[in-house]
Amino acid sequence: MFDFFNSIQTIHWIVIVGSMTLFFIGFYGLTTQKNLIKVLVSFSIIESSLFIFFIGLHYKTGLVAPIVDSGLKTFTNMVDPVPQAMILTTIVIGLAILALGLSFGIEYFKLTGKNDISTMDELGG
Amino acid sequence: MNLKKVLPLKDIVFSLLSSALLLTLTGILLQVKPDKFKSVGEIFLKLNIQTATANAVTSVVAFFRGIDTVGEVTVLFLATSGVVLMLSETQRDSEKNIAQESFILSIGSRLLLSVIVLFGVYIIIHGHLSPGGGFQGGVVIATAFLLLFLANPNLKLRHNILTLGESLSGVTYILVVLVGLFKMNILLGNFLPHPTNEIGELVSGGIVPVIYILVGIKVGSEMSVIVEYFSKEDYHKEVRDV
Amino acid sequence: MSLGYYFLLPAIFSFLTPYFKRLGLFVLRGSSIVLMFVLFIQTLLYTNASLPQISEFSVKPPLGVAFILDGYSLLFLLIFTFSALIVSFYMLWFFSANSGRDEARFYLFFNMLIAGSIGLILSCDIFNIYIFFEITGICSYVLSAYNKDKKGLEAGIKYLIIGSVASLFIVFAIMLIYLQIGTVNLGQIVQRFHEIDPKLAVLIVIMLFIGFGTKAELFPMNFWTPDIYQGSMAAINSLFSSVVSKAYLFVFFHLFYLLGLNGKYMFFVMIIGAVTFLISEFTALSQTDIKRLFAYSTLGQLGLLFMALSTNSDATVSGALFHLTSHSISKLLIFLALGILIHKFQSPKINILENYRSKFLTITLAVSFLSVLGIPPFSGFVGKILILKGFALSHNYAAVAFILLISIVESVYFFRLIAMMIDKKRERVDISISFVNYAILGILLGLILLFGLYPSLLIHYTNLASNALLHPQEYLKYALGVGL
Amino acid sequence: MIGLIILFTFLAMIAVAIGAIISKDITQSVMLFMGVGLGSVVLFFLFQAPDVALTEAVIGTGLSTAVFLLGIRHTSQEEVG
Repeated sequence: MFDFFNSIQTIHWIVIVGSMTLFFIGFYGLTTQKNLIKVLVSFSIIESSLFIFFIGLHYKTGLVAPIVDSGLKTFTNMVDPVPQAMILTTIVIGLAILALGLSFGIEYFKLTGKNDISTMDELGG
Repeated sequence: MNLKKVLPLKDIVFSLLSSALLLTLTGILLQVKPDKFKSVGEIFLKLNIQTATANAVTSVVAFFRGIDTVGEVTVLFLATSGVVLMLSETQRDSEKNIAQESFILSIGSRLLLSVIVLFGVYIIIHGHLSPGGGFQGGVVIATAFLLLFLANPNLKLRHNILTLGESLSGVTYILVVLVGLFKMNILLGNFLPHPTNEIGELVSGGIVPVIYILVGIKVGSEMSVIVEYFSKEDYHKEVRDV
Repeated sequence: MSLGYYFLLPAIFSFLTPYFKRLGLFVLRGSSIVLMFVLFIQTLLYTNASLPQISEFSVKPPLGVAFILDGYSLLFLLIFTFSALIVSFYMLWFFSANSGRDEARFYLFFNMLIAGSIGLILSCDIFNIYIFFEITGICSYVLSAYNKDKKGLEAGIKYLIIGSVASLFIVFAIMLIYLQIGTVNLGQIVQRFHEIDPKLAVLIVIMLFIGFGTKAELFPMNFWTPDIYQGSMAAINSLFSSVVSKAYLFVFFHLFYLLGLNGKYMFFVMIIGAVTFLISEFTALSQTDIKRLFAYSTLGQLGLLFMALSTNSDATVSGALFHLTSHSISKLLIFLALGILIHKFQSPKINILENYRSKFLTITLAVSFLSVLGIPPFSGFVGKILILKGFALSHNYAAVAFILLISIVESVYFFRLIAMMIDKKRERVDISISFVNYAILGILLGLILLFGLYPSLLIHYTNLASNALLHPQEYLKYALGVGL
Repeated sequence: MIGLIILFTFLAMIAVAIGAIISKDITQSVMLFMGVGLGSVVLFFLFQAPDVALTEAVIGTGLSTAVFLLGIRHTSQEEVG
């Protein structure tokens, strides 16, 4: 029974189904929520789901993290470092967007007392 | 764009549609076969011994795809400037509220501060040997300041020093990129000596640790500024000119 | 000379802005002008160099990231650096007229907006393009909210949410590409794209289409654009219209032709462009806010460009690129001139055109309206006639008739605006224009006339560009690092 | 065994994410979102990506939540503000 769960095929299936479910939950929040902070929360959930999806599909049984320790001296049997580098970059960018969005929201709230994006109606024809 | 009068029917149709989309997406992804090609990452792993960096992720972030990191640092810098632009008030000092600071908290936070900053510095300078690096270490340092702000709400950071650290590290980073052009005829070339037998030592990897230290200083000062602006108590819940 | 300077110099200038500010406003404003001047001169030098040019980072492509300049990007580089130079001069007037703003941060974001747009068109690595996408995005969000009033902040929040969702789709597409073919280099992606599972390839194309189409203001993902234009300052609008949307359009068509989608999806993009053109021009008729009106006009022209650029024929694409250049110049002029009027009357309503008295402004605005409309002897006429000629040569008479019909709709509101400007019955206020603005608007006016009377000056570059776009073999060779 | 751990982490994350979306209290929603971040930290460690795990722990979960919570103090606590 554990063999089934330890096969790399199963792990990849779990990763795909799980991360896509998270993606959908975030997407649902993004489209239905009206509070700016909850929109940003949904956005972050989608981002997390994509990161897990990408890193998870690059994992294969028997591979180790791409770092040489005292024992190891060669870079073999390691997971692909490029996806990890890309995700690292994307996480930092996500934080930047988040902080910026929150500061917009705070300033807008100070001006109007609203943080509901569906009632923003200053602009329009 | 007033979405107030949304019919429940619309919600149901929308949910059904997006579930169908999700199922198709998952279905397509489940059929995906593993890649037939040798990925860039595998080639980088082979080449990685030449950079003499024990952590392959670090060498990809700081060297092989170094220009992405320059851009990433710029993104953080821009976001910080945006936050400061948004949250800075011209007459901030006029209505300063004196919040009571807790004695134990303020002493405790000062004791913890040095430990956390030390930990952050450790993460930064061991970025090429172990997990972590400039971004993570910089944020850890900023967390120390967050603690300080929570304990002493009236604290003010010295913006001169922060701005100096931020500008200087940023400009030095760009100069490191340009020195590569002049010395190695390629932008961001690894112009410092990096003998491969030194792999795993603290001083190894040529420009990689230098870049991560610069990134650490920059990210640390920027994140401290963000934390400071977000933890300001100056905002009251009064609504201006509605 | 190295292409890396296009990104690194603005970055240095941005990092140093706090110190420029300490040295005085003169240094701060001057630094931006010097920077844009240097970039423009460098671009002019590249017009004589042999193309393509490449500069690599760290390791040679296809492993590392590189900036590549070919004929296609050269045309856009000329437009961007020229627009940036013009706007940096305009800001001299703007900040002396509106003092007390946070100028240091404006210049910081302005410099990086230009650098990000240039990075988008130079980079040959899709993940690197995503980074520049975010840099350009963050600068646009902050610049639209720069005024910190209700309208600006609302525009900023809307732009931020839309832009972040667009970037999510791009990240997803990049992840799928890397999962399938293990590379992010454009050259290798092109080589291996047909190896991707066909269903997944469709998914990737849809995601890239949504991501870049949203930012390139393509129907139906462009519902947000008029709001952003209405909420932000006129000077920023000129940049959005002539630099930022053009940069995203560049990436859209670069990927479109590189990935060989022109066979399967040509008709689709053409229809979407036509719908954008149709709806935008009809919606523009009923606008009362002048910035909103020209936002719809920009959308309409972008729709026309999408129609013409997707045709896969050298003549039409070259004409479309000519039209793109002339549209950039005209919209730059229109928004900068409107900025002067909006500052004078402190109102964005359309009736400000009835209240001023200035022959110079009337002439420049009328000329740029007629140029966008495509009336001889202005540059817009040449662009439109080249597009129509291209469509006619490929026997697509329906498109010719469609463009002409929509142009009539367009002419309705442009002539209404011109009538408002020359209406003699109104009481009018004298408006003083500073020397800088005379010079800027004069130069732009001169360019519209120059390209209208001597189109061959520009056609040389648009032919180069369309050739590089439709036959990217040279570009791919450089992107793959073959024979370097 | 690792497959089961991954499965249960995913189930917990999905539950927490649903809670974060449907919760009416913003602070609660942010705290639940932190749960999603923690779950992804665990997964990154299991997938042999310690660098990403550390980054997600410090930046994606730690500082993001802090910035959220600090930001909420300046706006309304309820959903409709």
